[in-house]
Amino acid sequence: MLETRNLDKSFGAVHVTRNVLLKLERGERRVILGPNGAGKTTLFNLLVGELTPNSGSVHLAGEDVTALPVAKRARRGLSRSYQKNTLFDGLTVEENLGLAAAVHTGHATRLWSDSLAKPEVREIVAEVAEQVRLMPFLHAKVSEISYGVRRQLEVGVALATRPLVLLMDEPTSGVGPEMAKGFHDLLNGLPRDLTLLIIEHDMDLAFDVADTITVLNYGEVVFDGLPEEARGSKLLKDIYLGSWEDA
Amino acid sequence: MKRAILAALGLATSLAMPATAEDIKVGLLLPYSGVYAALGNDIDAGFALGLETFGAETGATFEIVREDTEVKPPVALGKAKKLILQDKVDVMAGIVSSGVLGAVRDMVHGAGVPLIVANAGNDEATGIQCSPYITRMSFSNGQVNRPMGTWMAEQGIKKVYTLAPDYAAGRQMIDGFAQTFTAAGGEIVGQEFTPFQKTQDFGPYLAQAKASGADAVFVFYAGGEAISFVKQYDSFGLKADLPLYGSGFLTSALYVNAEGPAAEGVITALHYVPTIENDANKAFAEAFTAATGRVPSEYAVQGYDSARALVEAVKAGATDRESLANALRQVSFDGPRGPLSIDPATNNLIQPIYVYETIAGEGGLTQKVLAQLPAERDPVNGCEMAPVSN
Amino acid sequence: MANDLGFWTLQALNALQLSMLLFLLSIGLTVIFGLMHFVNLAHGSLYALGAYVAASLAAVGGFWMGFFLAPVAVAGVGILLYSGLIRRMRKSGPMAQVLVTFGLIFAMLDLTRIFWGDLALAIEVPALLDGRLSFLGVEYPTYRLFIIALGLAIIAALAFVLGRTQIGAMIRAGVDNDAMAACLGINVERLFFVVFCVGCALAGLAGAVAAPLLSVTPDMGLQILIPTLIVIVIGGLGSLKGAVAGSLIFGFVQTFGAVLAPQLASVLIYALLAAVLVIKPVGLFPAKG
Amino acid sequence: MFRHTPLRYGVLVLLAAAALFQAFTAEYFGLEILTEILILAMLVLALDMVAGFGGMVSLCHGALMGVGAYAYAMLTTKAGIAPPVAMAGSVAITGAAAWVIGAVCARSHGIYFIMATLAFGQMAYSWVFEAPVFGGDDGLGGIARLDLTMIGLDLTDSRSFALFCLFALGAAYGATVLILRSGLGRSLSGIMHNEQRMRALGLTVWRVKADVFGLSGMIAGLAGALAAQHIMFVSPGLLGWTVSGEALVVVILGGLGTLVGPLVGAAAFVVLKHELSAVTPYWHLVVGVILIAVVMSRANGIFGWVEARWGARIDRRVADATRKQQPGEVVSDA
Repeated sequence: MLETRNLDKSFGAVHVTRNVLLKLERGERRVILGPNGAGKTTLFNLLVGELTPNSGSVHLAGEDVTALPVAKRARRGLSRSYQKNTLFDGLTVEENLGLAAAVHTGHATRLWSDSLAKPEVREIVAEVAEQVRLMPFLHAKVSEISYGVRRQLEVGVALATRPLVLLMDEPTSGVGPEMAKGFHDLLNGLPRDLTLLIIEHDMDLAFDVADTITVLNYGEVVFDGLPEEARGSKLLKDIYLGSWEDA
Repeated sequence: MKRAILAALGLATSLAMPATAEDIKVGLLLPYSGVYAALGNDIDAGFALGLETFGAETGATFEIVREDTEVKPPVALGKAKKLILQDKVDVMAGIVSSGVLGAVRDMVHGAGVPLIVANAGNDEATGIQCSPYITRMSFSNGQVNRPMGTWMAEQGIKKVYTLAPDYAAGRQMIDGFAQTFTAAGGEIVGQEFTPFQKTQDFGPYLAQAKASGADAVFVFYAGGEAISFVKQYDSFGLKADLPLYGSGFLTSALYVNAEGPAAEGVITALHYVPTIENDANKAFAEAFTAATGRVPSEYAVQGYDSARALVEAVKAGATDRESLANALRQVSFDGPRGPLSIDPATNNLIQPIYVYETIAGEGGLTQKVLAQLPAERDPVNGCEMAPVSN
Repeated sequence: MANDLGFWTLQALNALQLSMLLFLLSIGLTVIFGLMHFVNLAHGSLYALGAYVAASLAAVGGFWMGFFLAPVAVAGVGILLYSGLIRRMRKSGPMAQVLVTFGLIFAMLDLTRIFWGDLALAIEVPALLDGRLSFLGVEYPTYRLFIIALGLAIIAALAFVLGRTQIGAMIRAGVDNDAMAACLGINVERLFFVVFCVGCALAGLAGAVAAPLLSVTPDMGLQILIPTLIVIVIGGLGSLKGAVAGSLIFGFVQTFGAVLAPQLASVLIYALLAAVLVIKPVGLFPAKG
Repeated sequence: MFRHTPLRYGVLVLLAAAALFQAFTAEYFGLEILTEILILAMLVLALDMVAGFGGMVSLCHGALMGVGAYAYAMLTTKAGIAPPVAMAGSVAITGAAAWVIGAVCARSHGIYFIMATLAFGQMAYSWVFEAPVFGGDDGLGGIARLDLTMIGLDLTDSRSFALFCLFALGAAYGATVLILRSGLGRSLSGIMHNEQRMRALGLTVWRVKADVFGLSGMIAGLAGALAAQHIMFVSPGLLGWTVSGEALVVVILGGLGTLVGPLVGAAAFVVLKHELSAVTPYWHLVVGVILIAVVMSRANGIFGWVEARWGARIDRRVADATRKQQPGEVVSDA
């Protein structure tokens, strides 16, 4: 579904990703682990097109999308959420979801109809609100809901474009352990045919969701395998758990 | 909010009373702000002085309503409508820029209100766009410059380079000069029109003039541009080898002192200079200086003569818009500029043109009249209108 | 049309002279922007004020009195503006700033009219700089050469101050990241104040220098504003290099445009600006990446 | 995102009533002022659409209006095209010009956007000023007004023309509301709130910006075509950057992003200007000081201030009143 071949990116002399190979099957749920500065977010930015790689390519559903701009990749089914909330702050939860859904249904650029009133759009909004548990907050403004709910909305907005592949950058960043657990239940409740690529910091929680795990260190893939293998891996403990436990 | 708007509008729409026969209401449409504010103020002062001096010769009283055009045609048109429709003025006077004149022309003509043009010189206003209601007491762009072409050729000048701002007046001034200069055997070896009101540095053009091989340079600039031009011409040291001639606005009494010594020796032609020797001018210059503390400029005399023309028309028995317009077309008198008369074929003023040199005098720069060139009527230029009725 | 070398030398000098005058104006505007993210549309009005003050002082104590005191007077007005308006506007968005300074243009235009009238004023070139110098086969007005020399001297002085001194390092740090600069113990407010005043003084100096060359009219500030903005947008906001490059580009395009393609001269510069904005939306040499 | 609140409806009704009252009772100069207000209101409506709902603070809307005015003037006087067609043509031409400007400037933000639009406006100004075909500094005259005698309206009459402009403004207001409530308008709001996210969701951001800028340009072009007919004369001053600046002033004075506010601002600005210029030639000074005071007060203009103070209270009261009324009606029916 989503594949990268030898993805390289450097800023000046600093290599942030090195020769990254990834291959996600349809419906696969993969968690990316790695210490701070391992190049996880950079990898996301390369995947969605906010950065251009120095070399290598990105393929989505069999098509080379390396040269496509952000918006075109998104329309081909690649969606992402951000580590730091990137929402439409002055608007309501419903409008946030509606704007995203309208891009998917094609009503976002129409002049003759109100996208937010369209049945197709409203349907997606209701579905997504159900999926990410936002029903009680639909009419609240972003500024009126709690941080945890905003994290749910962050994922909800990404989901509302009905993507094939959803990239989530630390969806539980900044929420307490209790809520994070609930969040993972929420992720587990998403449709099975949706391909997920998740950056996660908390290993234990990551194992709740992941089918497969990739570990990045200094921009390189140092581990690629099943969660069980990862759990026992000495290498992983050294470079990731070690630094994490120290922190 | 609603009440505030209505109250404010109500305030603006009061005071509309029809004028009586003995009471002549004059709408003065001039720029009191914007780039031509200094010109507007000089015309205003001249007009007021003219009414004060000659108004008593009639039994009528004159009431002036002043409106600021801001040198913006849309604003001027709105103000003209107000004067005509609401203040119900009998006659209008003023108008500095040709753009403003172009904007109000149809309105004035349609409403049948006499307009005495006190400055704007575009040839069309008394040519293709002439109107029996519009008489011009100032000048036309061609009129001021045509005699100069012949005169310069007579002085033995063979090749001339010309410069002027790139707008209608600039082109008409230069065309008027070039027409007679070439007819008299002269040659225009180069011509450049500089971006109007955007050129502050004339260096690039001066270098071209110098390289053109001309005997002399003939230019038209006015106001701030004239000051910059004259000073820069002098600073490049061109005056010695390449004498500077021009339309007289270049060294107008209004701002020649700002040009300073750079203006010395510049020879230009205009319909008025403060140093014309005749009794009318002496009386006018003294009265104007007493009233304002300034030497009268051509703008001041235009305002003064506009008021005089109005008084003459009233003296001839005119009382309303129609009769005033008709009488204004037949006005003639001897003023500071010498003998003046309106050409009823175009409604433009027929007046002598003075060639003068700017020289150092006792109290700063002054004007030495070199020649008085005879008055000529403008060609009809496509003007068609009803003849004067008697 | 003249094709000899002297003609082109003369035109190059004209272009350089115009560039230096624009540089004096744009450097203040661009550094204030780079440091404070503040767009001062009234910068042109400060230039006009400088010219008027210089003209008034020149009438009393000669050109040099105006030359030295006009920048001081304009800096004084800058202090008033800074403490009265600018400091409070710092956190507002660009639109609010544009509008406040737009209002200032209106106000200052009428204030100069009230104080000095509508008639154009002028100053004589001082005796020392009167006349012309011959070199490179051309004769060129000494005063214009003085403007070129003054501009170059100020470029050199600013390059030294910005590049080699502590205050320069502080300004560069502030342009880069003012929050960071504040963390490093730099008194950012004080720095802004100083830079703003110096910027105003340079605008006043430009006015004083331009006064003998041009005429001093109430709308001279409005006339110079657009060219100055073009210079800093082409050059890139916030950098000395940008201001120098922008001024030179404007001066040369304007001068040679007037000679080679007079009909296109004024549209040319806007077209160039549009092209720069399309290719490099933040100008040629912006202070920040 | 645009919403009509009871307060906004109320003010709109009041404004319309005041305009109608003025149109039927005022004398000539009052009608001139009314028409001036209506045309300026249309321009600031167009500007508020892009600046208040899309964050595109344009300093070329005055120039766009000028393009509309010149297009109408050229089409009627030089090309001899009938006024209704020429009006449509000038709207289309201005819209196309605005679309191109919007597309080119879409990548610029903040002060760069302001400067870029300023550059385009000045480019148009210079061109019109210098090309002889446009009449240069002297402008173009003899522009005809629309002929509506077949429906009994003589537009050469100031009163009819004022009513016609009022009607056009009403239509433009309706169109603006529809645009802001369309998919395109919703996406524009999204872009203003978070451009990066809209792009990440798959929206071609520059297209939306350019499209809305073009639509806004069409409204500005209509205002220009009306201005040309009102004055029956066009001059380059129409395109000057200070006109754009003044339009922006009016938007801010009235209340950015409220649509209704700028209409109030237009009325206030024109009346203020006329009253002041009658009193002193230095009225710019007073306007400048008022502008500085309004912006420094940090209120969102006159209307924004009213909304912040009373908006919520009025809305609540209206909502309460309608709730109480409904059972009452049922009772009276019974």
